Amino acid sequence: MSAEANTLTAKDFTSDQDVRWCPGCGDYSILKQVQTVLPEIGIERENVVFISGIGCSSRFPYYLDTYGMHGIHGRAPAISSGLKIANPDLSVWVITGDGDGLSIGGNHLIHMLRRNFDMNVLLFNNEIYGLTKGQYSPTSPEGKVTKSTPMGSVDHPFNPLALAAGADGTFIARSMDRDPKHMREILKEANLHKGTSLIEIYQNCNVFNDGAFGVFTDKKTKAETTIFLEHGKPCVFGENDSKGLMLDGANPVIVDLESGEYSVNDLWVHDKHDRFKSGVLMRCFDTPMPDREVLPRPFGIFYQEDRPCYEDLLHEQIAVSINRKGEGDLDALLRGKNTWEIA
Amino acid sequence: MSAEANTLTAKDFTSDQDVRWCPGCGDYSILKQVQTVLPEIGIERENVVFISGIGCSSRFPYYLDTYGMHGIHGRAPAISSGLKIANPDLSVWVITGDGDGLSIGGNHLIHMLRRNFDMNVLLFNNEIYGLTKGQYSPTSPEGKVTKSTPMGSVDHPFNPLALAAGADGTFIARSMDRDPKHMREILKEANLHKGTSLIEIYQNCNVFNDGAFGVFTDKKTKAETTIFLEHGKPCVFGENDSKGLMLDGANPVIVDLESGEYSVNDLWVHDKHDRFKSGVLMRCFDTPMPDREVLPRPFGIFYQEDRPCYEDLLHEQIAVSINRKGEGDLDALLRGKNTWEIA
Amino acid sequence: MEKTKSPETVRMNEERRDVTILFAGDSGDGIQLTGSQFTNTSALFGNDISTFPNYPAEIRAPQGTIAGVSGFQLNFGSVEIFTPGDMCDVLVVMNAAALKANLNRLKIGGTVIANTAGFDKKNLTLAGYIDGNNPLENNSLGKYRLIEIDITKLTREALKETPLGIKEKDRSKNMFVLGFLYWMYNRKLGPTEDFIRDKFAKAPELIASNLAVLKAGYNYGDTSETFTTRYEVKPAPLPKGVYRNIMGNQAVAIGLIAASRKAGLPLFYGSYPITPASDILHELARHKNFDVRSFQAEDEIAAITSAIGSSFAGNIGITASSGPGIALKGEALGLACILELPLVIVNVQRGGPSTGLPTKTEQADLMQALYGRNGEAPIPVLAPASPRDCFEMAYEAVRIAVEHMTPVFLLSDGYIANGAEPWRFPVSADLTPIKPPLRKSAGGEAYMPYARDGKGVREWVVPGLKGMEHRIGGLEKEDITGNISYDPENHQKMTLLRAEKVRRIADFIPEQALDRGSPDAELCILSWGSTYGAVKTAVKEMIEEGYSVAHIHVKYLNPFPKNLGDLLRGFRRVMVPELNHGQLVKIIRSEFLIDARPLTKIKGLPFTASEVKEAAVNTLEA
Amino acid sequence: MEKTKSPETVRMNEERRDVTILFAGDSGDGIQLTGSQFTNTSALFGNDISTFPNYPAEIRAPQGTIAGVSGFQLNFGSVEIFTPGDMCDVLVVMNAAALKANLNRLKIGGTVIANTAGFDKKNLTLAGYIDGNNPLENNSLGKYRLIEIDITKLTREALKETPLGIKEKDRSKNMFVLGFLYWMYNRKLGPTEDFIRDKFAKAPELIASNLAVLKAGYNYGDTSETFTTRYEVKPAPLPKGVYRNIMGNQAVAIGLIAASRKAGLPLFYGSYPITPASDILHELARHKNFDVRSFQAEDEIAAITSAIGSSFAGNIGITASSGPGIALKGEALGLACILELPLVIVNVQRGGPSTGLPTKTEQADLMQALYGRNGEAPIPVLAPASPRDCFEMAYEAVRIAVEHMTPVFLLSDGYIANGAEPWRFPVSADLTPIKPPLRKSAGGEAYMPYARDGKGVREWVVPGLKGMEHRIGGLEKEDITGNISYDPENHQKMTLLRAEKVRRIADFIPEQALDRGSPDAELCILSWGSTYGAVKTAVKEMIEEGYSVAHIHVKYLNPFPKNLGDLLRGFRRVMVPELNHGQLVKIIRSEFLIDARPLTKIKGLPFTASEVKEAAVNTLEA
Ligand SMILES: Cc1ncc(C[n+]2csc(CCOP(=O)(O)OP(=O)(O)O)c2C)c(N)n1
Ligand SMILES: Cc1ncc(C[n+]2csc(CCOP(=O)(O)OP(=O)(O)O)c2C)c(N)n1
Ligand code: SF4
Ligand code: SF4
Ligand SMILES: [Mg+2]
Ligand SMILES: [Mg+2]
Repeated sequence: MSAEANTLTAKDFTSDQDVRWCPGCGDYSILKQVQTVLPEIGIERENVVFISGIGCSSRFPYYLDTYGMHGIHGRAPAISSGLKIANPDLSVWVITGDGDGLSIGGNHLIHMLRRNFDMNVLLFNNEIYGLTKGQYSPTSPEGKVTKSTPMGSVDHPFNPLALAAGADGTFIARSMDRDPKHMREILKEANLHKGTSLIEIYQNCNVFNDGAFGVFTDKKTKAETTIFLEHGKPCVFGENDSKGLMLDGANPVIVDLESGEYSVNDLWVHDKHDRFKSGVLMRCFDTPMPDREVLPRPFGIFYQEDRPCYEDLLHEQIAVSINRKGEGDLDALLRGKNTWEIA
Repeated sequence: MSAEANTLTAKDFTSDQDVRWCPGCGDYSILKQVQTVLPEIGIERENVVFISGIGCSSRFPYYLDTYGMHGIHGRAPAISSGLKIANPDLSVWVITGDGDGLSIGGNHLIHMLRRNFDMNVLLFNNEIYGLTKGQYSPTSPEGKVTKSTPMGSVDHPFNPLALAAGADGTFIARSMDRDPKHMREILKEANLHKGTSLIEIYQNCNVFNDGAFGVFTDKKTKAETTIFLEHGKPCVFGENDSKGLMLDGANPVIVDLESGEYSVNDLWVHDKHDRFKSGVLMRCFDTPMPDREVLPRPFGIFYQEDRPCYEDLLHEQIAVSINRKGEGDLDALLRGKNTWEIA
Repeated sequence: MEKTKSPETVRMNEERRDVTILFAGDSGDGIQLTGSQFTNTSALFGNDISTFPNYPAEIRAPQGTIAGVSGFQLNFGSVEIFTPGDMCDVLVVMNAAALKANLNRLKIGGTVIANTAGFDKKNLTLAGYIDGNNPLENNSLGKYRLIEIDITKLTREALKETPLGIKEKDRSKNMFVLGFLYWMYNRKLGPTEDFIRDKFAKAPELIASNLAVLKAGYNYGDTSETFTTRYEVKPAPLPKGVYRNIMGNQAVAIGLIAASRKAGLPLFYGSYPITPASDILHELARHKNFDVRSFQAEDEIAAITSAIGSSFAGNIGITASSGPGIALKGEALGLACILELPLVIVNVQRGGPSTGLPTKTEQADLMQALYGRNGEAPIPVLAPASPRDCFEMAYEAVRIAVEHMTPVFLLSDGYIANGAEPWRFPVSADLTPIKPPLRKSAGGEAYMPYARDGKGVREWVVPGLKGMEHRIGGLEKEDITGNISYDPENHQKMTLLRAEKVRRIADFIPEQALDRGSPDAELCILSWGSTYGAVKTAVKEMIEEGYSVAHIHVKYLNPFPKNLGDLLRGFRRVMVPELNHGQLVKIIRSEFLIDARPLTKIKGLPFTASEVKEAAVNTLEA
Repeated sequence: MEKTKSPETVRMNEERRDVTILFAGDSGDGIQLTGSQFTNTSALFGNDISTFPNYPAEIRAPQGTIAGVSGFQLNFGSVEIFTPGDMCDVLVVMNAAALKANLNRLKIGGTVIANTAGFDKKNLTLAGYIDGNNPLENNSLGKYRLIEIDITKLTREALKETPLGIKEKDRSKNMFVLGFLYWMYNRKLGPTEDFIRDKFAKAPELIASNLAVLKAGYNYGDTSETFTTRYEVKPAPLPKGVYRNIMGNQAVAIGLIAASRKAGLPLFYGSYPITPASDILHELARHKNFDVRSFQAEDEIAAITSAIGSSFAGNIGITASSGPGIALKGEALGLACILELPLVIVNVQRGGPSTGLPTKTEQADLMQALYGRNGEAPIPVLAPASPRDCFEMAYEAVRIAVEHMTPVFLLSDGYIANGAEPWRFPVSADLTPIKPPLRKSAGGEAYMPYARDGKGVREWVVPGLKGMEHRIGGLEKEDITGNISYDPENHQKMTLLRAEKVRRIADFIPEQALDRGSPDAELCILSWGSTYGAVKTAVKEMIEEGYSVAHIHVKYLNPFPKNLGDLLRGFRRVMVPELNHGQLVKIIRSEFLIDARPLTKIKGLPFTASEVKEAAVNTLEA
């Protein structure tokens, strides 16, 4: 961390381009948090690269005064993989949407996760195709009526975190546009994680899918419908932390902490290194309905694991190879093993 | 099931084309089992369609006297999706390899799984690219030396079943080329399952990756290194069923049934409808090494769930639409809502 | 108080042959709706019409800025209309940015109708009028007739009795403009009133408010003493018949459905959203009762390959996209080509390369359609000339795909996709029959998947037919049997057979007609696709002015109509206007060894008739 | 006992100018290895050489069948050699299928060397000799000299003392053939002996056995009294210098590495395996000590986009594939084009369309290279003429990509990729310098990403450089600043600037030379890519025979060398031989309005010189 980087502010990370999202779009908040966090992290601007695909969210790189590329639809993870191999010292941030990252780009995303490049992926999930004006996406709930599904979608949606876990992602988290503080914390943790950090961010598209996450983000309902995970801490939630989660076998159950029957000490303690328990949390995915109680939707870091990064292993092989064979000798390569002379 | 179909034999499902795999290739056994199972299932030949991508394995459809298409690399799931929508009555079998289905075709595979078309997917996993003569694949173990990785692969491989579970697959199973009986059983179960049935089949490529699964398939080691799952049955394995699995929290542990300390009644009973426990089994994925004992590799049906199929929901919407609006009236469509006459 | 400048231009009840109006405002101002309402009403009245919507790339670009300006241009007349008009007679601007962005499209002497509320300090600054220099006030519009109305204020006043909030009230200010223009052009409010009632069926308070504002706009014209002139644009002498208004993408969708019905094949539509093609998906998804199976795939590759799968199973597989998405389909196009299955690929072209100018029009994907895949993989290419022609060419695309067992490209573009014109729609019974070479029952000789009929077309057997089981694939196949074959002679034979099959389609399409002019004119203007209207207008005018010029418009780009070469050789010069850097012209030169010259425009905008005319006159007078 | 038929053809120590041998056998017979050993030994001896391996599509096609036959043809001589030879002098067949598949390639009077063990009943049946009719015995080979050897038996005998199993013994029977041919052509065993020692370093028993069999084959010739004739093919009068043998794909890999070193840029290679391009990946992956970063991506789209990402970060991004994989890269090519980043795309062409003939050669992807993407996205296209030329053109591709900030296509094909020839390799110091327009340090004026130098090339600034932060993307960009711009005039300007930049590359490539013949000959044969050798041979012979013919070989296909049009206009006729249905010929006709005529072959095989000659003679005598 350079001394100078320390003194930068969010403004230094703001480019001169007009931000062109719809007024009220959740993207603004994400941009703000990223611009706030970057100077705190202390990486020099010139060493930061934002790579995106196509979508409303993918305009993101234009608004940051760092290096950036607005790529093509779905390919940001692949572009970034090449970039990271080319220069492992860069701090690489991938910006993608639920269509960009999970529909057309799903394959690159899962391959990036298994290879575990040291990058941060911000998946803006608004459960809709914003830029193309409102078709359903792979995260839209079943039955969703959109321009392309006038009778409701018949696609069973992805659970993006479960998918990432299935692809052996090493850092899997969720946050939301409406909770700036939480988002900033998660962004910082993601940056610290060595490996591919995937953050799904619930983002409101107020034009084509307004209120998709209202039940989780609205002050009125948030306490009851969400649970904020902290590593090593018991799983409490609810108004005044009045509720908690316990595990009955592999089934999470809600317990009331006010009745006196259970105390915080009885609760499930979140362990982000436990693959199976974090998997159970990822599957807490039912949508709250007025008529039935469901498990709260978890936010925070579900899972984290240390595993070598692709670019490091690759550069290690290069180093070993140079060590063994010496720096490549171009003339020896041109000459090959068998030559003859014509005099 | 037609009376005639009943009387068909494997030979009736054999096409007139010479089979062109390398002598000794594991693909032969899979072909044999499929040709044996098809007449038992009792679907008429004309209602069976095999769709494949590109790879050694993808030559499969040519050898069956059913309808078939040898598609392009990685796209069999997408071709099949269209086909199944076009005619939901067909029995559709997707043939793919670890490169075809998990590398270039990974995205189509996961989207097919979430949409849950009623199809059977046979993923021939030989942990190598056969047809292109021996590059590593997304399932090759780390460190694998191949033509494209002379210093060993630095890719962390996919766990195909965990990936399928992450994509909300509704039927997830594993079998092997060297256990014909088991394969036939699983094929039949897959056929019975209404939804996308994914069967990973360990298949030996004796030319480019000989013995990749030897430790699981060889008579000498098989009993100790594998466990065959049966729904509702305790998890026993080992020579003379001398061992079993128990669950310690989410951790499977091996217990000895001969010492007298544990009996079959203490064992973990496999429940293919339990998402979390089946997930634990999918993660039993360590490679046996001479120097350390690891959990046995499970075979059988890991997980099964009933969920509506895409094609049924789509055709239901068509039916509802016809019901509501009547069969489309072409002249009404041409005319639209606002017309005027010029006389 | 509103005032009318240059009162000397004010006259009463004037008659006009044709009028071009450009509605412009913020993307939130309801410009597209206003434009299409005026279009419908004029169409119903009997005018000929052509329209050109032009909206910004962002969903909601920053309010008040130039980037956020949305436009809708329409040309309507008592004469035949072929384009949305080069320059406007009337420019309606809802704010300062709209004026700034579009003033250069207004004819000298034309009318500006300005919403003065959109010219406050903030709006002026956002639009880049420095120091708040208000163009409405500094005489910079001296060459035009200026009508200033505080539309915002008048709209709010019209609604002051309603319980609506300010924001909701302001949302109907486009109805005020519409009402005012209806008054100005002597139009009835009826059709728009019906539309309002239908659209807001679930919100009666909005019906009331919109109707009120619409009337307020009309009455404002009627009662305000300053507006003494109304214009009359009589119905056009269009051929007798029943008409409707139609947009290009809608016409494609309807054409596809009609063809699928006439062919007796369910329509499978595999696609992935992309501007400006998505509306075809939206339209098709609404017609499930025509047994339309629309499948929003995970990407363009899945879109086309699922369509191929559906064709294998006996549907007519269709896929559509725009340039970048079409690029992704190249590999699968080769598969469809070698399988010899029917498939229609619609490309609604937009500005490229890469993501380019997603909301702008271009014709730069012709070469991609002809050659954008590996190996020798010939695919027929058709291009509609106008919004209504999209119906006919979509229908033709299905007909050729099915009857000749081949993928077929349909090259539309953003301009005709979103443009509209009156359409004398056909009766279904009159549509050309489509006869799929579909084997309906088994029996007879063994099925040879790649045996061919006299046209070079193979028979289509669909899974489910007993005794006809067969396998097809992307490897080269033996003639007749379709078995894999690596035989050198066979490969050459099959390559030539596939080429010949496509070439022979020329026997089943109309011969090329001369659109206008004499077959031995000095100059032939050869157009394709959406440039039709501009070229037609230019040639019409030039012939009237005595120039020796002719117009040929090609809708079948591969194979060409058989007589095209002979026709072209009759002219001394050939000019090919295209919205690209010269693509068809390359083919024409190569194919016919004619020194055809390009006229190119790569601005994301259609040609104006005068651009074409100017270039043609220059050529003739050079 | 082995016997030699037609003993009248047997003479002693004959000298030959050039000889073509075709080794053929089952794909498990080690044919490719035998061929390449003979090639290396002959090259080391000083012959000029050209080779053509031809293997089946299956990894191991069914043993003994025609489909399973693998072939390796080589032409070596004391004269300059340009092709692997049209017809063979010697045909070595390890089994009946190999004879059946290749007899038509043997000259009348040529020699068949047959392994009699491969002509047992089973083999005869598998090869389709009906009723076990043995061609070695029924006098059907009367027109040829037949040498029958029971190679299998003799190999086993040579190894009878070793502990190896039968299977392992049989595996070295190719060494017997090789030894025998070394005797026949007076070659030393040394190079192959070294090779054996190296290859089996870890299995000493295999070194011993292979050496033993090799010698046994040699001695068999020497001692067997029937073989009294040996041939001599003297070294060729090649230019002085040090030579090595090189294959096309290997030359591409080495060329790329050399260029990356000379440009001072790490080489990033993003690719996905595909025949016949994979060997480039295999070769590059071996050279990590040259700072080569090879990345086997999940698919071709990831391969090219990762390469684009690496170029953004200052590597030279390279990607390679064959037709179907290239088709998938179209969209990303547009991105590279509009970003104006360096990138090299290698297409090792194979038979199409679709999966086509994966192991066969073709030149049918030229149009795809020129036009296979959306919008106006011009990309330079180069094509090597021969295996060794792959080095030069790969180097050129990097040079142009880097110095002109553009993606560049390199069109190789299966024929030159796997063919080999002697190469007088350069010294690294003599290689053309490559100067990337790379900003190394910040400071000075603000960085304008799309400002251009005199060549129309923008400056390359790479992340990590302080104060030069900038964003690039696939939307149209404003001239100079690179900011997003939807301005119509700007789009036209940028489109033209990008086209102009590519056009101006013509100033930085060599002018087109005449390969042979007079500039006003009656007929010019215009070739590109791998047809070079066949055309060169044909033209040489024709000129020697007095025909008025000339040869131009184009290696720069976009832009063309500046003088190409003028050169071509000097001939009365132009013929363009291509392994496709006529692609370059279309461009030539369109560009220069010359009535160039195609000569096409679409059989998955290269032209023979006589095919070209025959067509040329027919044209001249027509
Ligand atoms: C190859 C290609 N296909 C389709 C498109 C059109 N397209 C642009 S963005 C987008 C989806 C946007 O959805 P998402 O990724 O969720 O981003 P959002 O706009 O919601 O932020 C689509 C389909 C494209 N640009 N390129
Ligand atoms: C678009 C495209 N890219 C690459 C290839 C080359 N290719 C053919 S099969 C294959 C991989 C085969 O591996 P796998 O799917 O595991 O099948 P296997 O041969 O092992 O059965 C590849 C890379 C191709 N045919 N098409
Ligand atoms: S369309 Fe939705 S996601 Fe896109 S900018 Fe507008 S509000 Fe945001
Ligand atoms: S290469 Fe391997 S997978 Fe392919 S046919 Fe041969 S043994 Fe089977
Ligand atoms: Mg979205
Ligand atoms: Mg494999």
